[in-house]
Amino acid sequence: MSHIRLTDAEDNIVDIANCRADFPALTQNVNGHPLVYLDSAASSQQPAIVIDTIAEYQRHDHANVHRGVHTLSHRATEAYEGARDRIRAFVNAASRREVVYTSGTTESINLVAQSFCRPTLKRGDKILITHLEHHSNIVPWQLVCEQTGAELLVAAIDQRGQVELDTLIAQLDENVKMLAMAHVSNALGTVLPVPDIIREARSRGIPVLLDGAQAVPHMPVDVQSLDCDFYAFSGHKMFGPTGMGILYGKEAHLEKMPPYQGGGDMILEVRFDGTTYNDLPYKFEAGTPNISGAVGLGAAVDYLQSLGMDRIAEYESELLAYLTGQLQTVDGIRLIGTAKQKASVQSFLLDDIHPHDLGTILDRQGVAVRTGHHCAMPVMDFYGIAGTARASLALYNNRQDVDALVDSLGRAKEIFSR
Amino acid sequence: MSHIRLTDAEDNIVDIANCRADFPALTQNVNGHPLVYLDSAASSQQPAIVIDTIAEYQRHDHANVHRGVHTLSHRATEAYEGARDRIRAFVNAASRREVVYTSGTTESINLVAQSFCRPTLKRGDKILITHLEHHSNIVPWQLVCEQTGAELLVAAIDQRGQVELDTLIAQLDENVKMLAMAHVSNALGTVLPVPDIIREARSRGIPVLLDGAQAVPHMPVDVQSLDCDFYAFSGHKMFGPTGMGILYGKEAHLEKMPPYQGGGDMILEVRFDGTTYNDLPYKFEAGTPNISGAVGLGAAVDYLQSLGMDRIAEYESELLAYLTGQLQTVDGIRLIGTAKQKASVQSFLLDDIHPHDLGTILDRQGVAVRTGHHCAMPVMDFYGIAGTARASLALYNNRQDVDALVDSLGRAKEIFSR
Amino acid sequence: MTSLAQTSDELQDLYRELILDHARSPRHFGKLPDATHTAEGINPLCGDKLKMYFRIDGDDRISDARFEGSGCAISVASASLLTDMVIGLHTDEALKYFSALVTRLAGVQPTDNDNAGDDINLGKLRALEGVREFPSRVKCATLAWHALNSAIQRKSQPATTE
Amino acid sequence: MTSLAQTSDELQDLYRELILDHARSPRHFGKLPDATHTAEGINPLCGDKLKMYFRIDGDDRISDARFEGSGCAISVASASLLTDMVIGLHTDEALKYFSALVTRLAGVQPTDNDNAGDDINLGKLRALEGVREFPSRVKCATLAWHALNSAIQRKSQPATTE
Ligand SMILES: Cc1ncc(COP(=O)(O)O)c(C=O)c1O
Ligand SMILES: Cc1ncc(COP(=O)(O)O)c(C=O)c1O
Repeated sequence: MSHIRLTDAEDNIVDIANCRADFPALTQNVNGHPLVYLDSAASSQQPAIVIDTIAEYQRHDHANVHRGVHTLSHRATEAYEGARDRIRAFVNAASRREVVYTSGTTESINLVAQSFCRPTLKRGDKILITHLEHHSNIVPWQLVCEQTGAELLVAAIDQRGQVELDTLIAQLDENVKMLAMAHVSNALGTVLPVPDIIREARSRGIPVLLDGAQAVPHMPVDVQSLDCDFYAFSGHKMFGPTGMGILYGKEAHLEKMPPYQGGGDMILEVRFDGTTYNDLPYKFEAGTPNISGAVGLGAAVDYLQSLGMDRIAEYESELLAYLTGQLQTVDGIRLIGTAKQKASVQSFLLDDIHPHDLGTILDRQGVAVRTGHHCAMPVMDFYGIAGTARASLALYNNRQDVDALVDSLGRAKEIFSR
Repeated sequence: MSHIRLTDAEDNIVDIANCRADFPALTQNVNGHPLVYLDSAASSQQPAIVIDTIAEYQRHDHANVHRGVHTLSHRATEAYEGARDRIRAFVNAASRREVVYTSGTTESINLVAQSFCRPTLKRGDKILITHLEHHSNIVPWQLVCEQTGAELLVAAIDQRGQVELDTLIAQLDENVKMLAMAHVSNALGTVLPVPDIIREARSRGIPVLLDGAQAVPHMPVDVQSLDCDFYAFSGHKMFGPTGMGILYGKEAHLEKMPPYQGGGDMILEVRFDGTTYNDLPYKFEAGTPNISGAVGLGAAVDYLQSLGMDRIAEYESELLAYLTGQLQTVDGIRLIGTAKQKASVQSFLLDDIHPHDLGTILDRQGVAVRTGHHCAMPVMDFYGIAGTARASLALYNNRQDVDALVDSLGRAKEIFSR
Repeated sequence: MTSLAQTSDELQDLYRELILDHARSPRHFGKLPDATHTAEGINPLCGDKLKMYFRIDGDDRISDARFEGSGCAISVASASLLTDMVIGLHTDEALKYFSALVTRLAGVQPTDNDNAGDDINLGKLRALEGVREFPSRVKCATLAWHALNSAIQRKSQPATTE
Repeated sequence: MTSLAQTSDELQDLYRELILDHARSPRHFGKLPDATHTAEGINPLCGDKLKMYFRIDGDDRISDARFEGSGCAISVASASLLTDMVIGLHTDEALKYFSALVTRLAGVQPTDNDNAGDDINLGKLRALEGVREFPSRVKCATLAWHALNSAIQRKSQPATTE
């Protein structure tokens, strides 16, 4: 890592901004321009330390984990389980037994829908989500509702893209068997008031799953102080590998849940007349896991810890304010998602230029934004639009990135005003 | 890649053996001895080209796939989908729509159990497997039987570790809704007579899933000529990444199956009152996929194709014969798994030394074998043993590896005869 | 490395005036109440969603065409151009345009020497050629055409460009 | 890099004569019909499976111990040594051996100076110290002890070393 640790608050910005050099992908030119990567909400870039740790693991230490007595297998197991310990500490889970490796946020949520909810869900029961969820926090619940006859309820949002707290709380009746919501919205950037909501849910005995895909890369997350029942997130959005995710679950829940998939590693004993499942967290980790993915995620967590999530949050919050401010100076811009509490994301529309065309024009100038529905079609329906252009920030972005974005919007206006 | 392509048959052996230099992990010393890696059936090592392709992808081309208009997203999508095309060609699937990315063999099999079987399976129905299956081809079926009241039938094996063909065929009655079996056994090395069995199943209208985890790295596999309904395999056993697998399924089946998981990418449209699923294969690929894993598996497939699976099979078959022959010269050895048709694997016991102790002693001499039940406890029960030591071969092994193994067995005898 | 001037040229070539004109004022926009063939085109990439309507007479001639929906400039312009061009054509001829366009835009070189002939045949569709420099936009330019193909083949699933 | 001689020494240190002796002729092997406390120890790593039986009297004294099952030389020897040692001990004392052994074998250095005292207390269990050079075998050496702990705590789940 090339960044230098400085101590006083003023230098925070310098320090974090220096991180950019740690990310090889950000040093390239794209279409003849220096890459301005504003698509981290879709997937983040990796620091060299993550790329190299994975490559080194494969060059020296790889073997299958858990069941091997030879040296490489032992090294691989240590690396794989060591990463779990660091991830546990990173989100402050009470025990490593509560940290389940999955392939991503999507699988984490499906696991909870199928193993926690499906066995007991019945007609008359309800699952409550919000209107701003990512498809990955909608479709798994639609599937389990279809399978069980339960009903999917949706908590409303307002024009700024904030969940209507009173309405949501009023929806929390005894038939609600799960409240599943984003910690941070990927389309709108809204930070949900999860501590307040969880308190209300808790007082009614309703379990809460938080979709933390967009929170973990940008702010300190402490699952114990949040007091959520489940917390799902993805490696590839937090500077780690794809194909890698985490499900945090309270031990008491995980203990009671049946396994999600069957296979190697999740069993203690297999007999044709009955099988004994392994302890937590292994009960939920069937088959050879994504070992290099876990090792890479461990390296990403170390990297984030070395910078400090508090400082990252502070830096990004300042940068987001700058981004929003600068965008507002552009004639014809419409910001989508203007919640009071926001993180890392700003969606927008420009004149009547379709976001997709906007995306192409920006791309030709080296500026990478995501365009479309951002896997949140209900949000688009809410605003009556087909999609947005979305600039999303991460710790490696800086003011120059924002300036480049604003410049390239000018070019788009030029082309479309011919 | 450092190997040189030669053409005539005599040089085949030289050529394949030269591949060893392509695998960085194999050049190290372990416990003071050159590593002799005989554990590829658990997980194989990666050639430098796979490690480097993944690292280069992360350094230059990574972004989320499918929904991005910017350059990196386009590059990532091309790399990800290009890998699918090559994997399709590698196993000769009729269409890329039939090639579903999963996290591994285990998930592939669970997907079929849950999406193909579970919706229609009922009390009185049967699932037929064999006695030599890996837990990953047992437990998913136990789970779906538990969920539906169907019954799990097991086809017997004989003392050599071969499936009793006549018994199996006699078990194929109209209540059997799925025949799921290994193409090659991981514990015994048995190559099952799958063409014969599939013919019998086909004539009775019974769908067949093949667990190809141990076949694909060692022999040419053509899913169309096999005429199986599903074929499952793992990247990490074929010199590719962990967290990456394939489910091949006949398009007609996949079309009819409900999705396995819900989330991003597997949908065309999400509305709270109903969701339209995406086309094949995307319907089964919920969430951000393991992009670097797919890219790495594509590189592994290219590597294998450059050598030629026929030549690899020929080379390994000669080497397996040498291994078995040399082991038989060791006093007190008992070979487990002596089928007529075998590939890549030899399990054994030595005197009354527990396999685990044997594994430790070999490891101290740099020889990595797997010891234990190899996720095939029913096989161990069949032989009345707790486990075996298993030497498994891949294209990078050679006669010196075999000789080192045999030498180190001598040392084990010494220590245990004090 | 592309110079700034080149960048601009490519974008101007993509967003030619004809394209911007059709995108702003799409022809034959709306429902076709007596349509005999319809198909939906969905591009999950950007959420383009087009509904294509055709009236195809007994002699397989396309006597009318309309479209509805929303999409980017390229997909809307392409749909508008499509309706302009296929009205009056035999379905076989319309499908020839479909293949010629897909071949041309995907950058596949015809193996024989019909190249020039193809160019001429594309007519106004050549305005879409700018997307060749924008591989991720080829799907937009061909979406309506895939839907046309589905409609003629009477496929029930929505056409997607995936 | 370890020399060949070192390799041999380490292996001989692991498979000391006392260990091989207990592995070949385990003491107190078999069922204990009037056991008051039992526990299973399973090591998924190698398929070791031990069933431990204890008779614990009213005053929390272990008056008898037996074990059954199969496992590697290390886990069987360790179980055999365990039964030898704990018979006659108060459960608290037995648990002290358990912690001392786990601490010692996992290579954790006690923070104070009780080191020597620990050594003395381990007694015959010091024969298991060879596993310290073999981290993947620590689980084998402690399996029976984890089961003892479970039995005394009356946990219903089989003890595993994972
Ligand atoms: C025959 C067989 N089937 C299934 C599996 C499971 O594969 P994975 O662990 O990669 O999911 C394995 C390997 O462990 C195997 O050898
Ligand atoms: C808020 C939110 N939830 C869930 C997901 C799904 O994550 P993944 O695709 O990594 O499974 C994403 C990202 O795509 C997201 O932004």
